[in-house]
Amino acid sequence: MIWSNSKGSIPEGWYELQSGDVIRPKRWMLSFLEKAEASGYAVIDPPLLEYYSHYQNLALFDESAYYRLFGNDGELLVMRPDYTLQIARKLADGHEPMRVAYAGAVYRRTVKHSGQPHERQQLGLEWVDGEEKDSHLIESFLDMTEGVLPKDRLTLKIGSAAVISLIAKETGIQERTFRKILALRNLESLRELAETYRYPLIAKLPFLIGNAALEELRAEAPDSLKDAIDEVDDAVQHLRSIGLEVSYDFGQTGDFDYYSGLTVTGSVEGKRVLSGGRYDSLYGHFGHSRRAFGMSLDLEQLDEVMK
Amino acid sequence: MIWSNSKGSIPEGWYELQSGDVIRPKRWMLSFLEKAEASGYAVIDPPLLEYYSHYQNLALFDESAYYRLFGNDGELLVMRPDYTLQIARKLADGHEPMRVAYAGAVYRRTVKHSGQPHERQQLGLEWVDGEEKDSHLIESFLDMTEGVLPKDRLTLKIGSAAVISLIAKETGIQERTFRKILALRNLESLRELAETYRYPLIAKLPFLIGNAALEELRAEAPDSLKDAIDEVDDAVQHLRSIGLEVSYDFGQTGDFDYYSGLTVTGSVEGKRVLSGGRYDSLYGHFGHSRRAFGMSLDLEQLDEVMK
Amino acid sequence: MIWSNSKGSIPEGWYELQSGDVIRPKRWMLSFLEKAEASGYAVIDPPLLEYYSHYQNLALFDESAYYRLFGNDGELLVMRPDYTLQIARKLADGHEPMRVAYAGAVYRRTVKHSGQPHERQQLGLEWVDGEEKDSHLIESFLDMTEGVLPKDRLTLKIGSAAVISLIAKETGIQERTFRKILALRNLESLRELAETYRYPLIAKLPFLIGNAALEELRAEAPDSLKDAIDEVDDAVQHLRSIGLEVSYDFGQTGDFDYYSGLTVTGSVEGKRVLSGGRYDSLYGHFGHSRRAFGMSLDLEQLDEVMK
Amino acid sequence: MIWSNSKGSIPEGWYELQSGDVIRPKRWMLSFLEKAEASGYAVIDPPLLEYYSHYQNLALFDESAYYRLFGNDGELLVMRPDYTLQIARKLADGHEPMRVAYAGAVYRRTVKHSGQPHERQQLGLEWVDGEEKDSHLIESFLDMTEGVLPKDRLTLKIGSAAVISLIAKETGIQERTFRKILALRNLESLRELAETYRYPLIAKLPFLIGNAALEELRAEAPDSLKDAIDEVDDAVQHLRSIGLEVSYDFGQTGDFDYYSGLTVTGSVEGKRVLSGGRYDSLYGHFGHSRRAFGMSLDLEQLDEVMK
Amino acid sequence: MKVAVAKGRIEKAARQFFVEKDLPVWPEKRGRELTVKAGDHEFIFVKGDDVYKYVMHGAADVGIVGGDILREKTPGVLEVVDLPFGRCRMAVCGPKVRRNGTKKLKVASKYPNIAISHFASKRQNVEIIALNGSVELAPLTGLADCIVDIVETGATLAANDLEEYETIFSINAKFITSETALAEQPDELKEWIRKLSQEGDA
Amino acid sequence: MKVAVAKGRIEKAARQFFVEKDLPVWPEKRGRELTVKAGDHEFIFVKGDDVYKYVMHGAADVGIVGGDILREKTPGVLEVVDLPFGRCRMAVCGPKVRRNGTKKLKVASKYPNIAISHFASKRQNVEIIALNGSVELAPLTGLADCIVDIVETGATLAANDLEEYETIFSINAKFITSETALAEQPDELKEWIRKLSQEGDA
Amino acid sequence: MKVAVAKGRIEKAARQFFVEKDLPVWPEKRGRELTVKAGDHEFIFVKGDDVYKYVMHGAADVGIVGGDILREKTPGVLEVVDLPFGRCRMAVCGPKVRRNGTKKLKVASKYPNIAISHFASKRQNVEIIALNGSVELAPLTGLADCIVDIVETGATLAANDLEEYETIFSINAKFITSETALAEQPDELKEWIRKLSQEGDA
Amino acid sequence: MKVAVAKGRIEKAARQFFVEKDLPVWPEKRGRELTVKAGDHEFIFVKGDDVYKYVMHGAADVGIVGGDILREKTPGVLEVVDLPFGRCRMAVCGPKVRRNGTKKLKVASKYPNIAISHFASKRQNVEIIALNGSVELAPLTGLADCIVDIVETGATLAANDLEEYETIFSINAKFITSETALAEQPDELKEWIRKLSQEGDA
Repeated sequence: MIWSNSKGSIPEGWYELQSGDVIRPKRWMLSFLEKAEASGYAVIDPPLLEYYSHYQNLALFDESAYYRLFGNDGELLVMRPDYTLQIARKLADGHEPMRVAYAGAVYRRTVKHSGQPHERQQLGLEWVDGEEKDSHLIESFLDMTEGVLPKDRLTLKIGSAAVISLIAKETGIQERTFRKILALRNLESLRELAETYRYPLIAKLPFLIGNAALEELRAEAPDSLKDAIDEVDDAVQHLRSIGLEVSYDFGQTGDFDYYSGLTVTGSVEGKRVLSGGRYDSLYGHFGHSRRAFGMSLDLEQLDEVMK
Repeated sequence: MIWSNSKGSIPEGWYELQSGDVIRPKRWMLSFLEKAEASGYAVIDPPLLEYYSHYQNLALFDESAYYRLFGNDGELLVMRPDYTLQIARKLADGHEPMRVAYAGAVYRRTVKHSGQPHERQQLGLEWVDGEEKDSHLIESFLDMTEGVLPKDRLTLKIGSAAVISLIAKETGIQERTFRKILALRNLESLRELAETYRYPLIAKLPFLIGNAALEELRAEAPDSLKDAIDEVDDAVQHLRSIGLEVSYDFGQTGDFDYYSGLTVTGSVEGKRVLSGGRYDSLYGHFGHSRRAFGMSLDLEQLDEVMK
Repeated sequence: MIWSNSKGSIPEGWYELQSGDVIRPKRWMLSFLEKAEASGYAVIDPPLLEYYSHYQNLALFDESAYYRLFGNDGELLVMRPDYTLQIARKLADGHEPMRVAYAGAVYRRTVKHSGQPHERQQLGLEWVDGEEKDSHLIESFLDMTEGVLPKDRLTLKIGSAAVISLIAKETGIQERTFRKILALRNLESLRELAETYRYPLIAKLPFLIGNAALEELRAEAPDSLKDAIDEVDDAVQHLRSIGLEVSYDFGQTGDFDYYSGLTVTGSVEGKRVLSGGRYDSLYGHFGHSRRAFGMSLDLEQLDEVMK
Repeated sequence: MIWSNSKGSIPEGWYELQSGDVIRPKRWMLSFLEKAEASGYAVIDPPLLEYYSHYQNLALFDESAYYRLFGNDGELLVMRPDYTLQIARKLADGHEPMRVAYAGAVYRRTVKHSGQPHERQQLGLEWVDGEEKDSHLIESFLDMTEGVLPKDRLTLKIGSAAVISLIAKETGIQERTFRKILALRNLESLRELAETYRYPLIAKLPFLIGNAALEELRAEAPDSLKDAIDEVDDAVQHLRSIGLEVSYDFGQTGDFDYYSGLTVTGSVEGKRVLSGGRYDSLYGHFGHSRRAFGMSLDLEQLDEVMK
Repeated sequence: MKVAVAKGRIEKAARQFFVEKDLPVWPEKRGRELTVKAGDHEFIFVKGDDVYKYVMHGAADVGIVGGDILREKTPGVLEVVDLPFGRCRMAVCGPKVRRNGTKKLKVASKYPNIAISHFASKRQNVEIIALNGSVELAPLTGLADCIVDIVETGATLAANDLEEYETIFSINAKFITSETALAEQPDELKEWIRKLSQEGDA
Repeated sequence: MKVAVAKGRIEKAARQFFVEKDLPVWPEKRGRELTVKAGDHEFIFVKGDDVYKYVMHGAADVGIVGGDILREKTPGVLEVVDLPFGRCRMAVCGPKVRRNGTKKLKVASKYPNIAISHFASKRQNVEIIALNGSVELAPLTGLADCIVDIVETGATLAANDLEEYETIFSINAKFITSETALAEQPDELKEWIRKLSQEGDA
Repeated sequence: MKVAVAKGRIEKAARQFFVEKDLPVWPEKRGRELTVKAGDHEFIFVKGDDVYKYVMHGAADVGIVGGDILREKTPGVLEVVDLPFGRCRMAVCGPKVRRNGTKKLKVASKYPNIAISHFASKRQNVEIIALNGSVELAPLTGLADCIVDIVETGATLAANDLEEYETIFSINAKFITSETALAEQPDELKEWIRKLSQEGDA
Repeated sequence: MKVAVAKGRIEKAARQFFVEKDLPVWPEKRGRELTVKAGDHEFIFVKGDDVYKYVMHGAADVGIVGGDILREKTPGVLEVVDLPFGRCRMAVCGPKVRRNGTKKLKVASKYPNIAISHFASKRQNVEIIALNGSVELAPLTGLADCIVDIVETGATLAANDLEEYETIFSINAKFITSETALAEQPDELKEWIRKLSQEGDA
């Protein structure tokens, strides 16, 4: 209950950066934004503060994670918790396909004394209503982040929120609950679900990981999942064909509940630096539905492996 | 009392920037920081949030201008209102001379419906406990901001918080009050002070502006002000010698009450883009006193004249 | 933007009460609570602060009216905006019929410089799942407030949220919207609705006021409204039979959207001191649905007419 | 970091009271206020919310104990932490002697999971600039609280902030620090002070408790403390003469740093229900200095012993 | 009945309409006095912005005021009758030669809430500068790029070389009252409302 | 030089004073146009409340405005010269028969900040009702117990059976400018200020 | 593989279970050292409360910890396998003679979040006193009216004249890991999980 | 008198000291029971972290507890006597080979408040990871760069190849009580304090 407010102190979870630690991410961001703009992406910098009412019913984070404050008229504001949401808010009314680039920081309160920062630097791309295949968007992302993200040290894992979603629909399990359990990869609970709903695949899902996973899944999956599985297969084939190290993870749910199709995570030496996926349902929350795919880079994590 | 929280809205005073408006300031900041680091400045990025208790008794801004919020333990935090304060907090314990560069945004609430932004991009330098003359520091600042700030379109005005301070001391007028009245350049009040304290110079001070101002001041000033006036003279001579357009403004108080010596403002086409000065008293508030001089560039204003 | 924080000042909308103004409402509250307890009511004092998340989607007040603050873990709290909500939160899980009495203050921000207080003293009763008729509950309320509210100077107006609700259902007009328009008693908009939905009664509803209103309504209403109208008729008959001055107001929507049956307002010399009604739908928001009827007295208003 | 916001939950440290627990304190308050008003006390009910700026530099509580929130213009407000402060704010400009009575709740955040309530019911009296002796004021307080506080079960302890203050002045120890150490009654630190400042009495002070304490103190105290000691002696004599159980406690510092003379605490069966004292220095903070003496009853504690 | 009337344009049209509808009126040339008695009735002439405040606080029973003000302030009074005068529209207006492609559009207005809400719905970045009058000067003097204001005939715009970019909504005068007034004199109020809202004559 | 002038009372007195001081002026009968050119100078006629906004945003270089508005809004412009006209005082006024002993005094005002600050300094409970004009009506109609307003001759008060309870401070018109204007045309500004502040002629 | 193991009760049962499942183990008598190497594997023995922190920060790849702690802290690690040991239940316990009808029930617990959430769901007023150990003392010494704690055999309760009032949920040990570990050594992890979750042998 | 005693190290030293000072004690081998009666006195053996809670809530009259805990928690109990045992120091410790020049120093500790406050006073960026035990493991396993912990003999450090970087402050056991206890039994308490604080024997 007592905090340190001696003359020199800084709130917990915040830092005073110096020299290279300041300049390096700024260089990455600028290089990325310049390349993206030159390639036809709209560079957008949404405001640091937003109306919290836009986000309060999305339940993407635990309520305690938001940095909330009050505006001039007592309205509840929130420090940018995430870029994807802001861009969806902005573009939800639009009708033209859009390709957007952004770079900056997001803010989330972390558990006290847990040693986790409250500010995280990111850069990312979003594609709205385009025609391109997801695997080509992933490729584009790697092109735009050349010089920032070392492709040769990167391992990608591809999963499918569509598979998860379809299973939920077929069984009647509430999707949000299913994702929560799957996110913990808890075998016991998933076995129980598998039995209750007589859908044995559920119990295997959390560990359908690695190169053999695709065949395992194909062997067990009903026809209804075929398209979603093929989509993953195609994406992986394409990404391998351009020389990337890629494998499967059908247990990955993605960071957000709003993913609805292919999901992708990428790590360098075990540190997860990249995440993204297709989220065709989010835009409906802000206006009318639009197809969307987004990917972002965590510069904090990247910095750790690049040093 | 009613605010607009329709799906697409943004809090008043905040903006969604695009393309060049995003990239241009980022380029300026990076170029400046890289140059400064190469020239031996310590590049520092202080945290976005600070304990408000550090600042609450400094009374630099109206209380309503601070963006305040609560920390994990209910402690009052403030979004960075100013870089100079943060750097003073950080360096107040030190003993080595320091030269510091920073670049980023500061946050202040502005009056509702007044058309003024809540976020302002800045870059700046601070010199602590160095030996260099103020005029050389101003020159250094212009060197470090080459390519950002167009020297040939810049007009500098030099004033002296020391003169103001000495007059306050000699007359016994409370310094903070004197500055406040002077900042409004209100002739009536200053005439009254001049009469009450039998110090006719006070009534002239607000409009001792322009090239003739130095001689006017010299003619009227008591000996006690001589050193402070000479200091301004020297600085102006030096700055003119390196080809800058410079004049006097003995009525300028500087943005902050903590200025204690030479003050400098710079404008391009009437827009004030640059301000700074010597503030030897601020550090005492955070620890022990140190000599300090700082200057900063307002990228918002600069952007307006450069477009 | 500038506020007065001179040594002696108090936030706008707040007051420093003295002598009788302090004691009088305390006497009323105590007398009421003692009588209620003696008559078998459960006296409840819910906490001053509540989780805002309980109320945020009820949309009972404009968001700017809530006095919100943060709890120990950053969770959003609200100063009691209303007693009925708190009691519903508490009792929503129960199964036994309950009769509850409360007395204290509610807090709502009002528009700046509008001359309206932020704190209001109230006392009230709530009946949950009982068998008694609404008119008998109104009678009970007047018994419990004897010595506080002068029955002989009171004029009651009875309306029916059920009528409003049924019309909405029959026509397919969204109920919340219908209530909002009706609450403004705007003839033009209601005429438009009446035409669009071919339901002429809608245009008359806002001014079905006074003793003749019942017959007017009966003449025009479809059979589907008969029960709701009879209920109002019965209630008025009963209340008149015990000597009260009562009339009709079918245009009154009640202060809250959650009213679902009979509504009642009471005034003394034009000041509305009493309001209440049946709200069978509110409890569902907090747990399972329960029948409920509540009434409350505004001690601020009452004090004005009693002095 | 995760809190319980299930439908029925209440913020920690807050309670839902019922029947007698609601009515009993209301009865005590009303009875006290009516008696006080009849006896010529001004009954005052200050606002629940105050400008925090009035209190921020008083440092009476740890900053984390204040329930702070924002007003309509972003100004920092605080839920009433204490009545004495509010009454001092109100009366600091006055010149007439005043006798004031109040009753209501004060709000302070307590340490999480420490089982302590955030709201406490109180009633109290303040005397400003009167002529009466402190011991007679204590007697008056017991008269006004007759029927609430059982005099025959009460044990009073009398101390002297004047003694503490005089020792600080004589030795040159910073008074605030001295009080803090004394409040912990830490023998080691006090012995160190006693040695450093060659003032052996300091080491005895924390345990100059009980009936023999007065003589012990007299034996060791320098003449400069005589008046302060006599004042305590007189007060105790008077209170004993009217049949009260009273003893000495020269180690008690009182709850607040602003006490400047006689201090009094009272307990029933070990529970401290009463506290108060003379605080002639507080009013200066809000305007001009005035003599003042105040006492209050903690209804929470009283309720525990009366049940 | 105490009637608060918005001075100026609305007042004139209201008088004529009241005459038509056979409702009590004030003298055609009312001089400088701000309150006029007419039989049992009293007319109070105040600024448009203040009409609803008199009604809200019970200092007037009913009021006649432009819908623009009710829309800007949403005070929660009863907006019972839409009157067939005071007709105009809320619009975005600006110089015929539009200033193009800027970071933030500067908008001056007497209606900041309406302006904010309009541009928010279009997801456009704007700086709002609230003014109290002569808003049409703002674009001419460079204070703003465009304005949000009421447009009646368009003559003022034309006189200042401005044009209407976009209509936001249309406006007319409104007859307002309060629940209190309705409780105190329901019958008289109903009679007034009946006369005011008769469609035949309008 | 672009000069923003508060329309009405201040405008008239200012013209006469400018003539005396040999400063550029606008035609005596300026018609309905809101901007007038006079040589190199341009005069912009706006509401008193808006003058400082034009100066603050650089749409005018200097302004002439009542001190009451600067005191209410504290906008931070340079208040360089106190002008010897526009003289009046801020005062608490009310009915000759005062309403006594109430819980909360109701105060109507066009100057809510000044009113709040005044009563706060007296530690008095007040309800502030902000109005936009004709404040003297408030006590007559029961909207408020008293008002805080500017009083010039007292004629308006007398006409409404009101009296001045207490003077808060006195007021005159002010010549304002901005740091930007001072940076751009220091010499011309200094010349104007010299003329305006010459004590001899005033 | 780096394995963080909760010291004490869980550690013992885990060793035996690992032996059964043919997984690498640490020596039966491990002495006082807190880390033990076994082939390529390293075991780290820490307080139950800390196990998830080692896993979360990547200082361990996997962990074995009681479900009570995961439920109290909800740290977001992967709770992959429910282990058939460390079985107990979270319960409300107290003196056989219950203290009746008080304003606020005082509850002592090492699990304040669980306790708050439990009583909130019952809409009961409680004062939570967080303790770090020997919670069963709280009711005996008058510190609390009852406790929320884990109950295994009930022996401790019996020894202290306490009884179980109500079971909140049942608990077992869990095998946890992180997404990072899963990314780095998926095959080995999958093999461990396979062995640990084989139902046949349990 | 009810006495709360911190189990373990403190308990042993306290017993011996009480014997010396001729104060009542508990049996040398107290078995597993957590409360022991000795004449009129009762001893309650609880975790160090909990001692002050028993005293604060009145479940014990006095307590014996390490100063480290009081410093971390600042609970506001009366810290009446500094006892001549339980001596150790709070220190920053870490691997002999220090990890150099990183953005943020990772610090593990059972005393997060002390750690934060220490590094704040040095204006150093740190990430605090709160642990519940075996803190010395943190640097060995890579969970943290260094630790803030109590150091008694230094043996644990040595055993883990750690060294003390910096002493923060020194610590001893404390005899604590509450104002309530002081009000209820001042004489007995004063007698205990007298005995405990006699300097002669220590």
